[in-house]
Amino acid sequence: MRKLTYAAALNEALKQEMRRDPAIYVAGEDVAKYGGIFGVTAGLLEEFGEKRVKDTPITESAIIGSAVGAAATGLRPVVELMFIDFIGVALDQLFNQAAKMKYMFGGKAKLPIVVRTTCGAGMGAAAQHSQSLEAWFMHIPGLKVVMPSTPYDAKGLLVTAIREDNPVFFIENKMLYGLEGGVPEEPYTIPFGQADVKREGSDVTIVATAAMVHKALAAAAELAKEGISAEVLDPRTLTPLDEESIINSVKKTHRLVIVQEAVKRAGAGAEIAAVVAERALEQLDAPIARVAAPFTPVPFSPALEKAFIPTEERIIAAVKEVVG
Amino acid sequence: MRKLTYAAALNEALKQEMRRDPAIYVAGEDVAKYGGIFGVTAGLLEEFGEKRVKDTPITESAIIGSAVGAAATGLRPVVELMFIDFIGVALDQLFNQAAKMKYMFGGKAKLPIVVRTTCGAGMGAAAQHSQSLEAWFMHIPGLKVVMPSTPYDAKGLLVTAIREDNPVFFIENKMLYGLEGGVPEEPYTIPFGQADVKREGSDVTIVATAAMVHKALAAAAELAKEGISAEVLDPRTLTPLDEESIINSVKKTHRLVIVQEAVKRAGAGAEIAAVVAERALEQLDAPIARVAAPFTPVPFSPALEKAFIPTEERIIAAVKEVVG
Amino acid sequence: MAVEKEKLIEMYTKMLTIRRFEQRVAEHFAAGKIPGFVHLYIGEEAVAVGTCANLRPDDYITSTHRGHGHLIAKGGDLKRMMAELFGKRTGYCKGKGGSMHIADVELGILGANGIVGGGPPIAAGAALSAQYRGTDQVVACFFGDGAANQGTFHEGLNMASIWKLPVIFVCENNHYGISLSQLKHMNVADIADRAKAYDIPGVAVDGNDVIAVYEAAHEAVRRARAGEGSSLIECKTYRHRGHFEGDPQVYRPPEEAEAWLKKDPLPRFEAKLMEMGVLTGEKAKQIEQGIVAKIDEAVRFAEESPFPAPEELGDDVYTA
Amino acid sequence: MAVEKEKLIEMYTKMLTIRRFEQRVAEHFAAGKIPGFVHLYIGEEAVAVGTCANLRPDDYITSTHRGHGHLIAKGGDLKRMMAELFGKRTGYCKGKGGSMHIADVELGILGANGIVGGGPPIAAGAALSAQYRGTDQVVACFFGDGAANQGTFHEGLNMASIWKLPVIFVCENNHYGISLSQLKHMNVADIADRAKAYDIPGVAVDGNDVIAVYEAAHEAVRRARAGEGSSLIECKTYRHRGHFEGDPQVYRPPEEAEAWLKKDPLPRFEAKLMEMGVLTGEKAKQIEQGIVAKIDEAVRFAEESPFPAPEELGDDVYTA
Ligand SMILES: Cc1ncc(C[n+]2csc(CCOP(=O)(O)OP(=O)(O)O)c2C)c(N)n1
Ligand SMILES: Cc1ncc(C[n+]2csc(CCOP(=O)(O)OP(=O)(O)O)c2C)c(N)n1
Ligand SMILES: [Mg+2]
Ligand SMILES: [Mg+2]
Repeated sequence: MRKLTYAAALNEALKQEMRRDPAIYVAGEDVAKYGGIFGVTAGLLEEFGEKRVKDTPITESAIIGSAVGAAATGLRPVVELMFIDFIGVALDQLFNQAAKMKYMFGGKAKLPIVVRTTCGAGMGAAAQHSQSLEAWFMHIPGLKVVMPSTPYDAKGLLVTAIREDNPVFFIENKMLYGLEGGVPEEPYTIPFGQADVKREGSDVTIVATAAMVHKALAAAAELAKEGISAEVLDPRTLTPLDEESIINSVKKTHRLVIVQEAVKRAGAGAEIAAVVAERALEQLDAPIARVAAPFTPVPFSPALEKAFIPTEERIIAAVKEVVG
Repeated sequence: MRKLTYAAALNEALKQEMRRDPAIYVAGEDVAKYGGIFGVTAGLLEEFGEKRVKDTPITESAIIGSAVGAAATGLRPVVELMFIDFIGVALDQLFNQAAKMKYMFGGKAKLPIVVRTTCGAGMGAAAQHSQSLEAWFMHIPGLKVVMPSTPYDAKGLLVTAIREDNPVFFIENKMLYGLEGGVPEEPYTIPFGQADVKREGSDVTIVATAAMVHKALAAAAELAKEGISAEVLDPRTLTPLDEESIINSVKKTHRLVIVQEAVKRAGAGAEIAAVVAERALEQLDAPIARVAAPFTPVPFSPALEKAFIPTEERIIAAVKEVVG
Repeated sequence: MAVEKEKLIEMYTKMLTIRRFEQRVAEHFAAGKIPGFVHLYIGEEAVAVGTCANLRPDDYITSTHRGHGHLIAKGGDLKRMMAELFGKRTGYCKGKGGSMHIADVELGILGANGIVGGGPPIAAGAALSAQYRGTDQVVACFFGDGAANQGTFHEGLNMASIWKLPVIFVCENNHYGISLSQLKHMNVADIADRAKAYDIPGVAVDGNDVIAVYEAAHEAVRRARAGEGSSLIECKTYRHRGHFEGDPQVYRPPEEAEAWLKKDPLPRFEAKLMEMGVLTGEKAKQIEQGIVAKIDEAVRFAEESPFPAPEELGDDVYTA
Repeated sequence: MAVEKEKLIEMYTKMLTIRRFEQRVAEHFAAGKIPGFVHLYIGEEAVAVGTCANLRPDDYITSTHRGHGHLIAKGGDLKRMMAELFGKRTGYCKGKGGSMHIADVELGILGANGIVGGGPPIAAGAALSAQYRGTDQVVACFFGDGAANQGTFHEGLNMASIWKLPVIFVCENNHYGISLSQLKHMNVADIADRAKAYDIPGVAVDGNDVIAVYEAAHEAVRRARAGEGSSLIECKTYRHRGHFEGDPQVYRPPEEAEAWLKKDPLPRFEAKLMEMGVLTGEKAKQIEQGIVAKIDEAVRFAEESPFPAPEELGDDVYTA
């Protein structure tokens, strides 16, 4: 299969979908002339023109809020929130307006909005440009939440997101933009709510998201050398969450390690642990382990940032602990 | 002991602390002349004057942001966010500024801020005035999160919050304002991170917060009649979370039911479940159960709202399920 | 500007409908039939009616927590409105929204809103949509004096101004945000002046004079439809009742309220129409009776309608 | 206004210090020694220096993502700044903040800020604090043209205006928010005009003329100290480098950049000082050498300092 980077895969999804449906437009800070601060919207302005590719002022409430108004009246906005960390100035339009409108109106509204954003530490961008906040969005009924880990998933999930008639919060990880992987040229969709087994295994289930999938895979490869067979499962979408696949994997392995880049407390991993503790507790032969960031803001210095982001070593240690 | 309502207990804490420390001021929408939309700040303007009790414009970012600037330069603001649902227009100042400033500055800042707010459904206030969003705030390093369930706790925890040198997010439940209970007249503090056993029991641990504590107590009374002894534990503060008390209770009862008013997915209860599944899994004789709201916005109609808020009956059913 | 006779009567009828509807809402709220927060529009009817009289059915509005007047002015159905306020399944939102979230997207009503300042960004988006689709639809965005301080108001105006979006921003300056007087929540007398920050026309009018509002909105709608962009209209008015039903209203001087009551837009317009010979006592009585009958019907409909069943709680969260 | 000779030399020295400091930062960034995002201030030195020359050590500033110039102008220590940029334990923030979060609360520097528009509400709060404590301290709040659209900017100005808070809002209009030209992100030419929405003085000055900035800030600081409230000063300027280091800068026409380079505030001020007889070539050389020596020392300090230990990660989250 042809190889593309994660960024290029997203870019291709945007282009192909925009060619298909003239109701789709892209808006956000520096998405047009600049092509997006990480290049994901490169070339869109040239192909689709200013009407469909709009640079906005630095007003995130207006960016997301205007998407709500546009979507409720027939368009299909794909807007960019430059960093997930900026949600604090725009959250209302996402959680009280976009996500609740259909419900509050008794079903009489359709809100096909995609908010693309980027998360994650690793480039020394410090406390306000490096966070992983996906858990917040899982707690919002009415929203769908996507977090792809590979170029293949990125394209397929973005196509699905754009075709969705509900608001979708689409979280890209900035450290993955340069990652290469096989991506079909033709458009394709990946259904929401379908976890992907990134590696099969039988001794322990590792549920990991975004950049952590790759650390989990590296850990699994290392563990295999020591005779421990780890299954790596990537939920891919957090809402809907594929509880069945997680539980089925735990039924097979009887051990669960959850890996997230976010701080542990009240993160997405807590929900996954809780689901298993509710629905499959009797299947567990060991305590659930969570590998996550410590309860601190993201530090700037590489010396500290390295200690903040969960490592392959920590995953291996956690697996060994539960495998006993 | 003298009885006060939850609202009056909070009011007394504010007054007594303001008398003690002239660096404390109160600001927010309608807190002065009106005395607060739920009456919690009644009489403050009359006693302390306009300088220390300030009605603000409807600009929540400026309300919380100005508290950050004032606290960093020597004052001790106690500001009101009228409903927790409004956090979407002001979250940045809370999570990126107030909570992270000390860390980002390498320790060289002190942010003694209390943000008081109200949560909870039950008065037909619908989707944007009834939410329980405490889980979001637990996910923010640098913040402390308080959720009192009784007049006694309300006063003691608010005094502690005001004396704290860290930003505190203080969540009151609007359905509790009228609740009466014993409250000492003199100021007293309740340490953060200390759960309270609201009822002792031996067959099952019910961890509940805010208004749910009272439903859990009612359920426990009912269950006692059937010979089931339920311990009701109220964490009181979510950050810091008293993991030890929860685990010790589970070690005693071997069964855990968690009750929250928020939607279940990625709520505070998920974290509590995850902590137990990590630290005391082997102590559990049954799956953990969570009683929480369904994954919908809060509906307006009383007919639906009643079905949204967790009930005594649902708690009883969950307990019976885990007790087997 | 000469307004047609029929239009004048229509406007009068709408204003009276809002007044009577809300008076009835107040009664049923007091009687415990209507739950939640209810913010009445009584005294401000000229703003919604004067504005919406310039709109077509396919135009859009965004409303506020004080939204009943906007809805009626834009053509909302009284029965479905009243049923919603009662929390019934036959209401506009199947009982899920209530007063603060009534909407009728088919009529272009993009919802009341419980968030102060929630509307302007949404209005900009609906206008962007009209422009994008190449229609000449316009959007009227209602908001209060208090909302004019909120950051989202400024963000919405900025976006609408740079993209020349067809929005009419209508500030209902009733001089209070709950208990806080405009004198204390902003440093300027005319909110219309804030238009200058976006280089769009800004005009302040007597919001208790429906013709003045109509004329200002007429020009703003013309501009918007012609692709000339947004405008800001400030309508100075006053709410006769508390911020919400149950408000003890400790914060407004009685003299102030009295003075404003004398400027009540409804008797004022009625007198004017009589003076113009457009309305007679007889005709007014007829109109009144028609309205009362409709509201009686709406209340009956609301009372007789069933509550939603608990099983409906989970519906309408997502589009399948 | 006659500015004292010494003050003029001090301002010149500060401007040159900022310029040389940042040039060195650019080198070390390119060499991979400085991680993260680095937004340089080169070309805009007159704004920070002209403003801060009016401030006392106990006054406050709030800064932005483009903050090195503000820090140096307010008296920040070059060694601790450079060490912070290198991510070292001896830096202002023990390596936890980096370029976007450098602060020195003791010097009244309430932090650079990674959030566009994050500063104005905080500045209002610091000013409220000064007023509350009965001091005559003032707050200078720096922000960009892009930030002047953000809702928080408007909320901050509104609060400062109604409470007559001692804030000097200083807009560094470098005509771009990353790639988006002011012509496209707002509908007005002079951001200073937005002061009218809050009834505070607003003035637009040549931001590449340090004396012009100094004089405007002088009056604003006087007002603020005297309890007369806030002001807005717009300084028209230009950044010489990309938005951040590594920016391919596809969005700025080369002619535009060239024209602005001719208005470089540093040679302009130097020429003026020479003309005034305040500065000689000899003296300039001396100043330059002093600055370079200090920066060399700062770099040496940064390079020789240790990185924080991983165990320090969890410190400083809470005050015990
Ligand atoms: C973001 C937000 N803040 C505060 C409130 C609470 N609140 C509801 S209405 C209101 C006053 C609004 O004043 P104004 O905009 O003048 O409208 P009016 O009520 O006078 O019509 C307030 C503070 C809210 N609903 N949303
Ligand atoms: C809330 C928020 N939105 C977007 C960004 C990304 N960002 C960083 S700097 C910048 C441009 C700011 O422009 P301006 O205010 O003019 O300052 P300048 O960079 O020109 O000095 C943007 C969009 C951010 N940091 N915070
Ligand atoms: Mg008002
Ligand atoms: Mg700029």
